[in-house]
Amino acid sequence: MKLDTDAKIVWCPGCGNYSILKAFKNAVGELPQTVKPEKMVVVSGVGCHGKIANYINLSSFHGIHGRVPSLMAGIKLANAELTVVGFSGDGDTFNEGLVHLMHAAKKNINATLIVHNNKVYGLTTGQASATSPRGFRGKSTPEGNPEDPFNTVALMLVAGATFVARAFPGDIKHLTEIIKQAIMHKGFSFIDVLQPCVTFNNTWDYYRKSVYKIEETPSTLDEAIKLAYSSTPTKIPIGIFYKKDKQTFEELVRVEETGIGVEKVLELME
Amino acid sequence: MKLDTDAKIVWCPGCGNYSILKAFKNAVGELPQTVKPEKMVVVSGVGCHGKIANYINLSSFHGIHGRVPSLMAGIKLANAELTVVGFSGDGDTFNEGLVHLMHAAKKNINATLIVHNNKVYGLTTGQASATSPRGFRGKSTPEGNPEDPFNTVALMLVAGATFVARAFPGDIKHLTEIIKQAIMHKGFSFIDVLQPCVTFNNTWDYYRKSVYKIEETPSTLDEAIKLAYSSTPTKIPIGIFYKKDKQTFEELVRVEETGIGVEKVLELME
Amino acid sequence: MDFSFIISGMAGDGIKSTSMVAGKMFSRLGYYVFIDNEYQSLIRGGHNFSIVRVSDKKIWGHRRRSELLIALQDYTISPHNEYVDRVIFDSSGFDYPEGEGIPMTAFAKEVGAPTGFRNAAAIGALCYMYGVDIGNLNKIYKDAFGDKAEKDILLAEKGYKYASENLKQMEKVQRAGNPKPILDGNQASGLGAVKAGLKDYYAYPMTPASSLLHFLASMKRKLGVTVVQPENEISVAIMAIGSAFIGRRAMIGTSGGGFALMHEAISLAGMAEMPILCLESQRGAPSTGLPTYNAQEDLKFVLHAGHGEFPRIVASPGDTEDAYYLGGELLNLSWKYQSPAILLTDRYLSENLATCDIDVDRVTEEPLPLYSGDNSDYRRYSMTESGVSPLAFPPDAMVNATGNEHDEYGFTIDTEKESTEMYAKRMRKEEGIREDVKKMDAVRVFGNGTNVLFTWGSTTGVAVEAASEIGDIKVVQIRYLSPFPDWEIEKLEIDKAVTVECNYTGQLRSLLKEHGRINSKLIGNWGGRQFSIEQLAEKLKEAFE
Amino acid sequence: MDFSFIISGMAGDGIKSTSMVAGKMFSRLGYYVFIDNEYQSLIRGGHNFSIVRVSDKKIWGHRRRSELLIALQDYTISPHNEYVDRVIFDSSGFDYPEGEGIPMTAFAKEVGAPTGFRNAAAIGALCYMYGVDIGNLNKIYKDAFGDKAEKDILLAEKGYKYASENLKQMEKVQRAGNPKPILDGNQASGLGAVKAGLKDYYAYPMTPASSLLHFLASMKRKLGVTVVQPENEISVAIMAIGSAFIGRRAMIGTSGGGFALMHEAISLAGMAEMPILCLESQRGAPSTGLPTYNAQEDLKFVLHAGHGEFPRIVASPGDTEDAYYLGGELLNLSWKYQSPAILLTDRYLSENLATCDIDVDRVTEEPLPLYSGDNSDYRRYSMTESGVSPLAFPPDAMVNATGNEHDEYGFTIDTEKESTEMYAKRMRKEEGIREDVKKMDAVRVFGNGTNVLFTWGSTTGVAVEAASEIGDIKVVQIRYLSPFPDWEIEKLEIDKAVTVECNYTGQLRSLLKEHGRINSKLIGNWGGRQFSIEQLAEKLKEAFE
Ligand SMILES: Cc1ncc(C[n+]2csc(CCOP(=O)(O)OP(=O)(O)O)c2C)c(N)n1
Ligand SMILES: Cc1ncc(C[n+]2csc(CCOP(=O)(O)OP(=O)(O)O)c2C)c(N)n1
Ligand code: SF4
Ligand code: SF4
Ligand SMILES: [Mg+2]
Ligand SMILES: [Mg+2]
Repeated sequence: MKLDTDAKIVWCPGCGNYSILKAFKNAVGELPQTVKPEKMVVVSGVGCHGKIANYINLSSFHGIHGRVPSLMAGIKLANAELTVVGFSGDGDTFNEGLVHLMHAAKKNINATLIVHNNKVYGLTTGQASATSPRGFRGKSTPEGNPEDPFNTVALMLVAGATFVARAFPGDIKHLTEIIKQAIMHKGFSFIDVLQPCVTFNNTWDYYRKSVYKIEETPSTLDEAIKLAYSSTPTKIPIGIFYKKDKQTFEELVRVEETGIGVEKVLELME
Repeated sequence: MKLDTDAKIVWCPGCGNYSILKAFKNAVGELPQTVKPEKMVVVSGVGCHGKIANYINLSSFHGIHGRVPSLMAGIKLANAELTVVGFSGDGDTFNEGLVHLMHAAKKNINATLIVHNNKVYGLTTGQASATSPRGFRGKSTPEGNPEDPFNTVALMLVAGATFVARAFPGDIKHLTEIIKQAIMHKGFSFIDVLQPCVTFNNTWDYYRKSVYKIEETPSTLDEAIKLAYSSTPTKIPIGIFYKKDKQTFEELVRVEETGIGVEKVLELME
Repeated sequence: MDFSFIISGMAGDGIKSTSMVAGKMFSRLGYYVFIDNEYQSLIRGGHNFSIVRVSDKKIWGHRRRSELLIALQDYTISPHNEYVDRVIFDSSGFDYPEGEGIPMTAFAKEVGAPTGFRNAAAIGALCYMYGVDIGNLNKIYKDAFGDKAEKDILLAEKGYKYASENLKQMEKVQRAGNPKPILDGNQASGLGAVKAGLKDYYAYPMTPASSLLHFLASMKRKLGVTVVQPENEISVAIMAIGSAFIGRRAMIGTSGGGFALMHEAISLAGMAEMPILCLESQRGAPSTGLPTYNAQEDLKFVLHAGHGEFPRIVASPGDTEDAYYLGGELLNLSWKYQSPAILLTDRYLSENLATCDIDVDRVTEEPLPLYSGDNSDYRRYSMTESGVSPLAFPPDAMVNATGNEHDEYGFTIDTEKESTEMYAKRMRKEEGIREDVKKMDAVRVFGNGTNVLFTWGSTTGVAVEAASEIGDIKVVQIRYLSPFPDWEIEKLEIDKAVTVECNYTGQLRSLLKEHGRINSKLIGNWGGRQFSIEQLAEKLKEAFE
Repeated sequence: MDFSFIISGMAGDGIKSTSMVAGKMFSRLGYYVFIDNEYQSLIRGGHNFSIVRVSDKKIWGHRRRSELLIALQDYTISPHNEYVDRVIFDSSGFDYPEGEGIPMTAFAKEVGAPTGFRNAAAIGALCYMYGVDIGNLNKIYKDAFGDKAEKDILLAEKGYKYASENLKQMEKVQRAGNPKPILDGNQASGLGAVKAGLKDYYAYPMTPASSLLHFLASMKRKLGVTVVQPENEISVAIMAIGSAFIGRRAMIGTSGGGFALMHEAISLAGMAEMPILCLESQRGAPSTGLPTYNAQEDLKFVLHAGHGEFPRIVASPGDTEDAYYLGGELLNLSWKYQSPAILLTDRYLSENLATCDIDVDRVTEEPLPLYSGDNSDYRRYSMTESGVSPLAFPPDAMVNATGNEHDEYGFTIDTEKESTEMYAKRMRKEEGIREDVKKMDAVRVFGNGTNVLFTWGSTTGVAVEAASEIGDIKVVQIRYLSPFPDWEIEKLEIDKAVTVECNYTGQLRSLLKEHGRINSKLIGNWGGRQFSIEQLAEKLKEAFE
């Protein structure tokens, strides 16, 4: 199946998004036969990342800013057989719609969320987001961002996500592998992608120097959280932080019965 | 200063909210002279807890569901000298408006949030909230809540709150002390109050048997998180989990300059 | 036969369930019953009351005048005193010399039941007073509570016996027909939607929409509906859009404050052409307002929900049957035209109980405009004359939906010509909707003449009864508010026009001015209460003088 | 003198800043300049262009016809070809035989600057072509970039020199007056608000409102305004209400999608009587729509923002000066009447740059209706005839605010009589607002006659110019949309009425129908572009035929 579309890609040359797109397409190609591309649905938010829906030849919903997790949840509740992969931005996910992200993780919706975490609002031309470093000079923080960034992996661990990973587009093979595993995971899987934004927050060199691969996925939540907090500017772990089996929300709440009919129900109300 | 109002209290007899109200009034009475009641502002959400604004003879804003942290932030940004205390519900805080809570903690707004965590939607007559235990039978979950509750203390620790505590209204003295310390803390202070709801989730006996006091506040975030996760149904720690000094958001962003005047600015734009 | 009685007490006394049992006593005998439940936004204490009205003819609203008050708390007597003939009270709770006491609390103690059960004794007494066989009452308890009904039954019998020894009977009530279902407007709307194929219901609790959430949750397996309470209203609306994208009929419910949070999603539904049906039940506003009281203040707010232009379908039911039909009609229209639809109702209709004669099969699940072409070249937004693009859903076809302006395939565009055309395609759907609504009951007309009283929502029922008391008034309920049925308005011969609605500014009146060039007099009310029939009759007399 | 030139290229070529510099070259010589910036929702690539129009008379909009195109990318020539006389292009980037090349990229390399700087060479050439002293241009670069301007200056000089040797000059431009400030509509509105006492600005980024956020953030110390970007629009609006509660004048800004999220807060502001001023800048809708393109599709959406009834003040500026005045007027009105106010603008006015003659002191910070009684018995919602309750703020007095229905002190109530009265108190403020607006320019009238063209927002400017080309048309800009100035409409003598607006349904037209009983013909457009003067003139000719 051809995964490219005819849409012209309009990301800046050198943007980390190209590698995310590439890795995702690779991953889809390498997935086991059980995961059929026809049964995949891509959901994206609004931001530079959001355009990705136009570049992948799969069913997709290019939704609105901040609501990717809710759209994924609705789709999974409507048809639990679909493989749903969301793409969202850091502003999208950790600012505008953080509440949805936290609850999708809590519910353990069986879907994958890939966050294009460029630590800046790209499409709106460079404001600080919830993951921008303290001191970041953006258009709304010309004197420097006064806030510390969220520890996104720790947030997801505490929220209850059952698959939590981080990856770097500079290593497409590794990113591909993580995406594959996330999609194969049954439950809510979250990938924090350290995406360089060449225009507003060019972190290629910085990450190239500082990322290292997690050797073994921690076996307890406690250790996973510790690992999440072990990041330093010169040592940033990428890989899978945590993975756990748990019943999915859809399995628990979907009503499969067809019902007894309105006529009969009305009789019960006499 | 008389802290009671003429408003008739309409909580159910036996509700944990009475003790929270009592403890808060005690705390205000015991605060050092530097904290003047005239300079205090109470903010509340919508829910049973929200009515508390009517029962305290201080300036107050009985706002809307889920937005207490944002209202507190606006008030502090407008006048950093005010002592702002928010009261909110678990549905309020961890469902409807979780994004605001997380960001208020992240920003380190210098204000106190007291969550009446009765683990149920009280005022809307008994639905599961984000802190309801799995299996909880409420009006929207007659077959039992399919979700695990959030670990509220861990959430706040990871979000960046600089004062995180839990208390139980069954021990008014302890609760009073915690409220006092939270108010005195410079930065965002959060108190998770294990409030029994006699009508929809009566936990008096359960908590009476299971809470125990934290002996020493952990000195690192890591230990604090561990303590947050140490809770079991028979051993629930109450007290201060974490406390840290950090510059407040207001200090960092308020512009104190009066400006050069519009006329001059227009000249700069020629 | 047409009489009312009131049951009053505090929150926690079970006024609502008591009045429901009392109502069923009569509805099962074939009577029409209407129950107005008034309560405050608190869980224990305060003053709640229900007015139970019983008649052998179809009834639509409450009368303030009642023949009987059953008071469980002393302070709940005086607000009703001037409207009632007799007062029955719990004589082991307090004393009220002018009333007739029943030692309800003492009875509860005697049978070892908590005080909260004592209302069963009152119902037992009522049963005697109206000459109803106590066996009927006991069966109601059994049907409702099964084995747990034992104490209620014991208490009812005690009340019955006590009344038979101490209280004067009222006019006796005979069987008048077959049992009738008794339900609230929200439940009716939900059932109508289920009949039209509803599969997913998403809602965040909010009075007065919550009764639908509770009803569907409790009946989900009997109705075949998945019921989910997401984290907030934004998620509610977006999840429903997710369902719609996959082809599952979804519905959501809320009140004004929650609906305010859904505007962005409504606009997305407009652009992405996703059908969603939202029940918006009005309560006293603005903001938290009067959360448990009636209002009709959100009409214009709802008509213009969501930024930008797109077809919005809005209708408001006038009574419980109507709530059922509109639940079905709107879900079908929403899907046929792939546009958001709003069922705008109000506290009075949403929560009050009424017996009803629903023609269940008047609602059917209408077929969708399905795509039948080659799945490998499916265009979600194919350009058509009607504006309606044939539907397919994943995984049957590759479907691309979006909130951005787009080409036929659903990919983002921003060129002037293509944007202009796609926008017009969406707007053209309004013509089809209009033609369809022309074939439906866009308005309902009651009575004759050239004195015309315009209504919408639950005020309709009260107005019909009030008008019929006065005579010579034609009541016109505007059922569809968008598209606005100007074609019906044009047909009317009007001498004097009056609009009645529960708001301050006269929102329907202003629509009539815009669309129908009708200048009408306004009878408004904005204190959280629906007019009683007597009250409105008075006002109509003045207005049409 | 009245000429235009276009600068085109891709996103990343710095089209916007280049055109700004070019514009300043003329505005500093005392000319009127108008710059229409058209760009796509992407960061690099695509086709962006700016039309820079220069005149010695006040100008209000863009003409499509231009004497010159400066193209930085080859594919950006053809869309403009039919509208321009001469094409200047980067001859070291590509070839265009019909055009006149300047080796801009080569020049950039020569001075060791990145390609992104090459536009300075184009401006240098322009400088020569219009006979402007290169020193003027260099000063503009220095004022903007300080020491970092060096490369720009070198390049400009190269361009100037190259042009002087190779290109034909245009009509020379002489000093025509004093320098004029050049700014966009959002900046003007912000400055008006600052003049009226603005202290806090909260906003979440959203095109086309963001330019105000960026401007205020960059100037915050010069303006004395605290600028905060909260986590989302809900928080934005609520924080502003927090500021208002404490007595600090706050403003917020967003576009339709963000405003959709603020409805709940707007309703809270209505109930709690909290003044907030929101700038809503419209872009192509619904949903994400055409995020960087112009529209006027949110009028009715904004007029009915927030559930329930309460005074909403809505006005829309017609040009940059007007944007300044309304920023001030609305902030003052909002505070005087303790009600939410919305400054409804659009992409065209928000982002386009214009020179303007602002009468700075026409805006003042008007005094508040302050409480002067005994602080120990302050009632935030004291009952008054005007509906306006005197203001006090914490910590001066104990103040209780709420979103629930309330008594004078701000404590929750639900009784019918008291609720009815408090509701009416809020609504009475509408009368005062109406009387105040009657004293302001509720409409602006341009021209004479009985052929009336109704406009709102940025379409006004284009309409005034287009109408004056045809003659015999009176343009009436509806400046205040709520309260709607029916008193002004009534005064008009109308033979033929036309409404022009950038939407499909004719939203202003429908208001005119409701309030003024005026049936007007609609000239609409919904493809994301404002009419050019030529285009509109054509349409006016037809419409008034
Ligand atoms: C409700 C709403 N608010 C604001 C916007 C404007 N907006 C579009 S993209 C964006 C931020 C994008 O940042 P991010 O999510 O990090 O994505 P990126 O562009 O960096 O990929 C914003 C604020 C919007 N579309 N909708
Ligand atoms: C936007 C919005 N949605 C829903 C509601 C209805 N509502 C009122 S209180 C409440 C939940 C209360 O639960 P919680 O916050 O836990 O407070 P409690 O009553 O338990 O103290 C809800 C959903 C509302 N007022 N506003
Ligand atoms: S602005 Fe940044 S994130 Fe957006 S396309 Fe360019 S490089 Fe990528
Ligand atoms: S319902 Fe629960 S929380 Fe609310 S007042 Fe009663 S006991 Fe307290
Ligand atoms: Mg980003
Ligand atoms: Mg609660």
